[in-house]
Amino acid sequence: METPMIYYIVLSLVMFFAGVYGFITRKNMLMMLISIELMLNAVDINFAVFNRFLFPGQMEGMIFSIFAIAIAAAETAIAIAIIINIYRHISNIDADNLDDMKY
Amino acid sequence: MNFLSLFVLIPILMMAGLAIARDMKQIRTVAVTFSTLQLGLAIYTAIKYMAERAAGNAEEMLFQASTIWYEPLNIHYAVGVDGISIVMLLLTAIIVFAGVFASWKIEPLSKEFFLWLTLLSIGVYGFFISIDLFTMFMFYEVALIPMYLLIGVWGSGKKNYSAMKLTLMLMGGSALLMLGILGIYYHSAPEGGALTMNILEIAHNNAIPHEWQYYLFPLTFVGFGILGAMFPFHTWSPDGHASAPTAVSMLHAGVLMKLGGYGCFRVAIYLMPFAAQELSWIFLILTGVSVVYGAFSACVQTDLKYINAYSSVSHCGLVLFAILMLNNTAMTGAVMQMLSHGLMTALFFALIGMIYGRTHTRDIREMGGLMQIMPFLSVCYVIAGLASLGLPGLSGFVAEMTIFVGSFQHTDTFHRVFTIVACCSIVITAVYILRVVGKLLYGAVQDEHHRQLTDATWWERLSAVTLIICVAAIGCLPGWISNLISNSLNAIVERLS
Amino acid sequence: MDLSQYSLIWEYMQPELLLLVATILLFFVDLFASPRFLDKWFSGIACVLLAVVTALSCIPGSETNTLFAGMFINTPMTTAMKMVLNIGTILVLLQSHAWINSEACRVRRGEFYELMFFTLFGMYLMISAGHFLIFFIGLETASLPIAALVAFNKQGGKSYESGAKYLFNAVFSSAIFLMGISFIYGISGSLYFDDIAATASANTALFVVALAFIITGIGFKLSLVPFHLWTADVYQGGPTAVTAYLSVISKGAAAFAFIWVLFKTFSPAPEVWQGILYVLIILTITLGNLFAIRQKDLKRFLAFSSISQAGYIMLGVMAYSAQGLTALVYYILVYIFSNLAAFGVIATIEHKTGKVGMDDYNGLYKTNPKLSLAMMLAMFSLAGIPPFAGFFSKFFIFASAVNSGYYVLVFIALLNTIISLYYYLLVVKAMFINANENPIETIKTGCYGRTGLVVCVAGILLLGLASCVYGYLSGLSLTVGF
Amino acid sequence: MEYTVFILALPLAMFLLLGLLDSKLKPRVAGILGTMGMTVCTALAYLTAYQFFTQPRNAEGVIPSQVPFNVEWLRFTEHLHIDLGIYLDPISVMMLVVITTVSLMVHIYSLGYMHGEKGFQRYYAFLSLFSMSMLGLVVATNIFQMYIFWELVGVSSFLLIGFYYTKPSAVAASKKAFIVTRFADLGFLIGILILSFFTKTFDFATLTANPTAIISESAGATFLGCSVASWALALIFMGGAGKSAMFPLHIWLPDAMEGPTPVSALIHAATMVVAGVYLVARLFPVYCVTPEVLDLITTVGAITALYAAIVACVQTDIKRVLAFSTISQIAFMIVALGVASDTNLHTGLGYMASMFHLFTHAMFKALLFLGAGAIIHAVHSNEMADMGGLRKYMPITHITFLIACLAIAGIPPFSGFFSKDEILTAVMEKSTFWGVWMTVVAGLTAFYMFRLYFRIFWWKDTDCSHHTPHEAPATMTLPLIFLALVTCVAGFIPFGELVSVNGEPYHIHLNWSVATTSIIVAVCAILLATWLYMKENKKPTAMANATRTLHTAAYRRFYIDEIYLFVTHKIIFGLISRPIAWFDRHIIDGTMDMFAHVTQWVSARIKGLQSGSIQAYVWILIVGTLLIATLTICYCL
Amino acid sequence: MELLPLAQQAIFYLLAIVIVVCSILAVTTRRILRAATYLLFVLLSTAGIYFMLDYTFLGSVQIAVYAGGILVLFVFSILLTSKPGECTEEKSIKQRILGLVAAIAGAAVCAYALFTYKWPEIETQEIQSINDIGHALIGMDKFQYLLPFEAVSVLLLACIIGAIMIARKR
Repeated sequence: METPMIYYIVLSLVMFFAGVYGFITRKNMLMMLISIELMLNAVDINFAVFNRFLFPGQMEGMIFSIFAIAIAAAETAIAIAIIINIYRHISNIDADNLDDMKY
Repeated sequence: MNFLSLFVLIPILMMAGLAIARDMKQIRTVAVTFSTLQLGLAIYTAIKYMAERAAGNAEEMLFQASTIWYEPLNIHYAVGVDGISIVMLLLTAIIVFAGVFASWKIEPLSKEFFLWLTLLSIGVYGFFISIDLFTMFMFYEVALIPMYLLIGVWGSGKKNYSAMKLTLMLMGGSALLMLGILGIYYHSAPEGGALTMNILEIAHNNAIPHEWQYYLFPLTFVGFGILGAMFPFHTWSPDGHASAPTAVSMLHAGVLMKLGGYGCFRVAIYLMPFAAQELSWIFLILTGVSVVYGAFSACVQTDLKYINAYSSVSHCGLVLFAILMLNNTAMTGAVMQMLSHGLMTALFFALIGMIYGRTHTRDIREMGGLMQIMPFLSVCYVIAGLASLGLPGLSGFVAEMTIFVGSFQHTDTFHRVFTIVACCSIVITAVYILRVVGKLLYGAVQDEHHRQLTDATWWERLSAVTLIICVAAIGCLPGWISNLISNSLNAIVERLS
Repeated sequence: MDLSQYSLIWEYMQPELLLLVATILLFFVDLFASPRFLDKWFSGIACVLLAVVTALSCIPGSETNTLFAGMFINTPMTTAMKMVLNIGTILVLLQSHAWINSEACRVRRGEFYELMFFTLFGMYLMISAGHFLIFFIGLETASLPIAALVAFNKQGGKSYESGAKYLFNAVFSSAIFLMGISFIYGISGSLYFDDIAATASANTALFVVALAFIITGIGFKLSLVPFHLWTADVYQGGPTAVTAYLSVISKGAAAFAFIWVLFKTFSPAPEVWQGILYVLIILTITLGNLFAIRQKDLKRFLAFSSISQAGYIMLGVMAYSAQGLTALVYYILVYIFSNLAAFGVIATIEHKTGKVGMDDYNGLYKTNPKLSLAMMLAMFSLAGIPPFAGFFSKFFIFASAVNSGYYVLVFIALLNTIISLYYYLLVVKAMFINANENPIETIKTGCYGRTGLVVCVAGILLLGLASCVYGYLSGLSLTVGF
Repeated sequence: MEYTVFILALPLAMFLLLGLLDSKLKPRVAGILGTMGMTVCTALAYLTAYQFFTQPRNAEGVIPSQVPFNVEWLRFTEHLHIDLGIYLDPISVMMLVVITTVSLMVHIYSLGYMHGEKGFQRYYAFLSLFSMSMLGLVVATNIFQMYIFWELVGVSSFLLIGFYYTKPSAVAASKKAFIVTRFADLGFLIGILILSFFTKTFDFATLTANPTAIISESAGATFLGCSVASWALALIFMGGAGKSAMFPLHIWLPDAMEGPTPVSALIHAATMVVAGVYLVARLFPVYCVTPEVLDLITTVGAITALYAAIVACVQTDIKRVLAFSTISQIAFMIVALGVASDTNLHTGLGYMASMFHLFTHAMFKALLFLGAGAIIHAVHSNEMADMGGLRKYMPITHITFLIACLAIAGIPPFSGFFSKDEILTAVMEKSTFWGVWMTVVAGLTAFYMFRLYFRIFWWKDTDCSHHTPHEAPATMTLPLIFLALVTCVAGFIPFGELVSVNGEPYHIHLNWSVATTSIIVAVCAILLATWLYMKENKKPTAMANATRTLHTAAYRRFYIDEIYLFVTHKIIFGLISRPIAWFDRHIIDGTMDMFAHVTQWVSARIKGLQSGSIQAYVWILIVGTLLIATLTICYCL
Repeated sequence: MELLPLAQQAIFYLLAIVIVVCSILAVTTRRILRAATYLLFVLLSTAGIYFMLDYTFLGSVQIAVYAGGILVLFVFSILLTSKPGECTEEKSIKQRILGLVAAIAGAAVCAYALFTYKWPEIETQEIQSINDIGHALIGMDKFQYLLPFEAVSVLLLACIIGAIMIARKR
């Protein structure tokens, strides 16, 4: 393993915060969802990398990643259901249109 | 079950009775019956107390009883009385009694009115019989909150604003108080000892470190002081009293404000004598200012209730002022002043309510010559006024004189100067009282419509006469009450020296 | 793998398993019973099932048990907390009866109850977790289906908007939470709470960042400021029953889980998270109050009120003591009763008239004295006025914080109680004082709703005066070592 | 002599009876009841006086004082307690006699004078209250008891002045009287506090027995350059000055004439207003240890005497004239006390003189007022302009009034001559300056009294076309006659035998040089008055015009009232009360409201946080998290 | 997979570039379908990383669940909710800058924390077989995950019910 661990971590950080950026700046809710996937994916990398580089004796991190993927799938399912629900109501999925309730 | 608990139990039964009462007649019957019962109980307690004392019972508090309530925090439901509580209980019972008659015709929602009023009295009674900080504080707050609705629903004028202001400011006081009480609790015992909320035990342990007293004393004193209308936290009082319905003003100014004075000394001074001595000067300045300031403010008010409210600020300021003098005589005077002010201010508010009920104005500029129209009420008003300005033979005089003589026993210039400043209030009081008497009762009838008005009805007379009799009785025979109080103060004063 | 392990699982995980069984039973009832039978009895069955679960499994024992090598922890206190949550859920179910059986919602009734039970299951896991994976799964189980519940109303209203707001906030904060966990994993190499506490080195930036991320994840559920912004919108738009559920059950579970995680996992660095919480509490209470005073919609109003209440709850966490834990659970219990009483009234009135504005409540006392009284008691209890339970819970939670030396913090919290009293009184004022030409007509509450309200009112009146509850909880919390 | 208690109890009972029953009682019954009560009371007082003065003297030749009744009323500290009791010594017994006599006369007189007035019962109730208070004041065993009754007489005075409560001027006068005296009482109270603190007692007997206690106890304590003892006594004197209407606290007394005339006779001429004199006399041994205070008393008295006399010369309201004359005469007594420098019989002559003058003055001044009352009753006016030539219509009044005028002018053999002579002698012995000063005042007295007399009874013949003045009924003339008789004979009472500074008998002997001078001065003044006012003429007007400034100033009482008005309205109300009230409403209350407004304002300003946008929420969430992390890293690591 | 260190490095850099570029493109492109495509690249590259780390099972799951399941779901819903070729509007520049600031600040804080942390040096390498994974997933001992396995099934069930309830028309 010549590539130092920190490289992987930086990679995941970039991915995570790209997701954060996307989440904050995309109007389309599906694109926000895509950003979320990026963030979750970045976390998975973290787990796997820590596990591999620091604690190779067990596989806590890797297993966690697997579960995280499963949970991400569940989240996505619900999210898409809700997005479709919104689409039914207002015929678009623009996050900016969801500000009827405020202050 | 200690019989003191009846003070709480009877009002609870009264509430139950009111809840099932169906018409005005039944409501009145219940109210009168139970308030008479309370009065009887208060008198019984006083007599029993004096008999016990006469029999040589030298305990600090009599009729003590204590039941564990919240074991993890060592909170008890603990009751007990000394002379001061006895006096306060009597005062409460009298004013509740008079208040019931003063609100004979309350409209609308009379049942609710009496229910809230009773809840308020539960709080007051409970406060005076408690010797556990927690229950004391709980009853204290119980007494505060019904005010909001009583003023808000049955009040007049800008009642919403006043009710809210009053409630919030008093709650501000109780916020300080809660912190103070918690602080006291967590320093109530020496290292390793069992923490306690019992006032007597805390006093006995005497374990609150001096540096803590510096924080806790102001917290508790100001906390209670707000209710005692201490400058500059008195502004709830004029608005609140002006908007409140008659019986509520009576009870609030007559009894509730006394909770402040009582608490100041039962909690702040009794438990933290060191800080009391070190810091009393700050509060002496505030209360001294209060006394004169309230009186001056009263001089130019035009609303009867405002005048009386500012007068209360002045008089209650005197209570706190005297408490801070930290000697037996002045504190005796303070308690007497509480009693006296309670009675006469209740009388004032009752009369103002009655006059307002007839003329529908409280502006003294719009009234005049009422002596010709309603002589009974006017004479009562004059008597109340005279009591207020400290006429010998009425209760105000004995209280004020005891305070002044007591305060003057200090040998340093600071205390003396402030005593003299406080003395000045008797002149200013005369000014505003006579101003009202002159404008309102004397002189020519201002508004011809007023000529059709009638004098007091029997229930109003009963209410006023009850109070006048008490005011006069204390004024003429102050010895027993003064002894009752000053004997109970010995323990506190000893702690101070 | 020997079978004794399985019997232990049955023994120690009874609440979870029974709850799952109940859910499945409910599922089958929903599937096979006739619609008319369901209209009449379904809510009842659900309540009874939950009550049975509570009675059979949620009575706290006296010992602490762990399963799965520490992944699942069952202490008397957690069992007690589950009981508290069950009681709250039963109350919510009672209050939702009228609404869920209405024409518009009837078709999705089964799902409503099942999702409710599933989220409850998730909370159980959160509470009993001994491992971050379980905790995380619990957290997600407790929040994802709620998003569906929030978006439950399909006809009109803002339910869909609330659902989206809740969900997106939830997934975002759970991503951050996961990031935090991954850092923790990097630091200690294990996600078992005990291991983390044993191996984590507290004074590193990474640990602090991880802690901050984890606090964000849970703080979102608790709606601590600045993670609270979804709260008002979601409460306002969601069905009232779900809002009630969110505001008390979900929040209560999260609070308990929070204290558990902090006490167990981050015990090496109490001063760090106490410092963070110190600021968060002040912000939460103050901002919650500041926003609450200007609300006109009662559900939104209660949202902000619940935010500031969350701040008070956190004082128990700050205390970091058995007393704090007791006070916290007690506070949650009282809070459940008080807040549900308020929501019960709101739900009843909203269901019958569709009105939730504070101005609509003007003069309510004239027409609906009992509802107004219940609402007033709830407001007083929330404001901490004796002799109602809220006073006691506030006092105890302040006491616990003061005991740990947080005088200034308690002082600030106390000052905030004045503001909170102001807005609670506004509701009381609307009902009792304000005049109204055409107040809400007299409403006849259904049997379920009335039962729910009566229980809540009884709780408000008795929980404080009956000291045994607090004493009992106090006894349980002493079994937790600190 | 336990029965003395009834001297107090009886009027109190009458007050309660009449006050509570009020209009349920027929006016006539009420009047008779009250008068009977007072009669019994008077009888008891005379009996007391008789028994007291006839009891054997002790070894020093002093009539021993007695305390027939004393109960503890209120205990303050170990030493300080208010007792209620009866203390009989020569001056208190003398006062008992004076008060009951005048009071009885007034009671009887009022039966006629107040006949048919609304509130007749109330009037008698108040009279009883006043009598009780005044009697209580003089028999007080301790200074605090005195203070108690001091206040009570103040309030009775207030009630009686304001008897015609529908009349705005009466209301204003009653207020003024009460407040001014109340202000003086503040000094009294503080004086009591200081005195009692150092001497550890309120008791007169103890105080006077050891008058130097205050000096020894307060040794070295000074305030603004004067010793504490001086301050205490000066402040107590302030109380006395207020009640006795000494300059500059005299302003209430002329206005107090708004009350019914008999009340003026009783309270504002004979009894209450001399309370100040009595107070100083009571504490005289103590005053003797602070000569500077006695000097102050002398000065105040002398200034007042002259001031009042000058003002009296130009007033046109007959009751006002009498009021200023009262002030001036009381000032005589005060001066007399001031010049008495110790308790030696001779150097302390002023003490006796003062008491003597008090006694005689009470009689003839009551007589004057009652006479004036009869006149007012007859002409329904207070103004001199409405009078003149009344001697024909009201012979009895005329004669009695003349007797009184002669007495006050100091013409022998009327009582005033003897007492005034003693005073002038005492003053002369102390200081020639004050002696001459007081002699001039005595001359002025004679002048204005006869001005009054002539303007009422001579001057012109009244136009009687619409209304003929007629003599008052018997109920009113009887008291006049009685008092006139007393005035005639009182001077021959061996007063010095009974009352003197140290209790030893003192034989009054006229100092002929002083007496002659004063008689000459008085006669000259009377002649001048006769010349000016005997017949209607233009001389007075011409004189007034010649001294316009002085005349106007004197007529306006040297603008003292205006100064007071300025101080009270402009300064107290305008510069203190109103600003305070404003400050309270706007600053203090404003601050409290500001908390609420600030909260609301902040709340409105931060509403943008809750923008409704998911992404904004999330942004705040992540930034919040990062801030938490950053700050924690900065502060905790 | 036994690769030469150099080749391994090269592959890492390749994957890293793909991930970074595609991540950024995925969150900046205005066409949603493209975003989904970029996401697919990111996910696949991530799977590649897992393979590199010898987590073949994880890599497979990644491809199967993410690339196979979730992404398809995405594409369906994209097709359902937007017209082909439609560009989404950009947020205002201010909001984008704020977002960027938050992201960069976050990255900076995390990077600071990660870089200052003293990571332990560990040389030993153990490769878990698929068997171990299987055991771990149904075991009850330490570092075995039966309970989460069961719990997550409940979660999935709940989410399915919820999703269906929300998504269906009635």
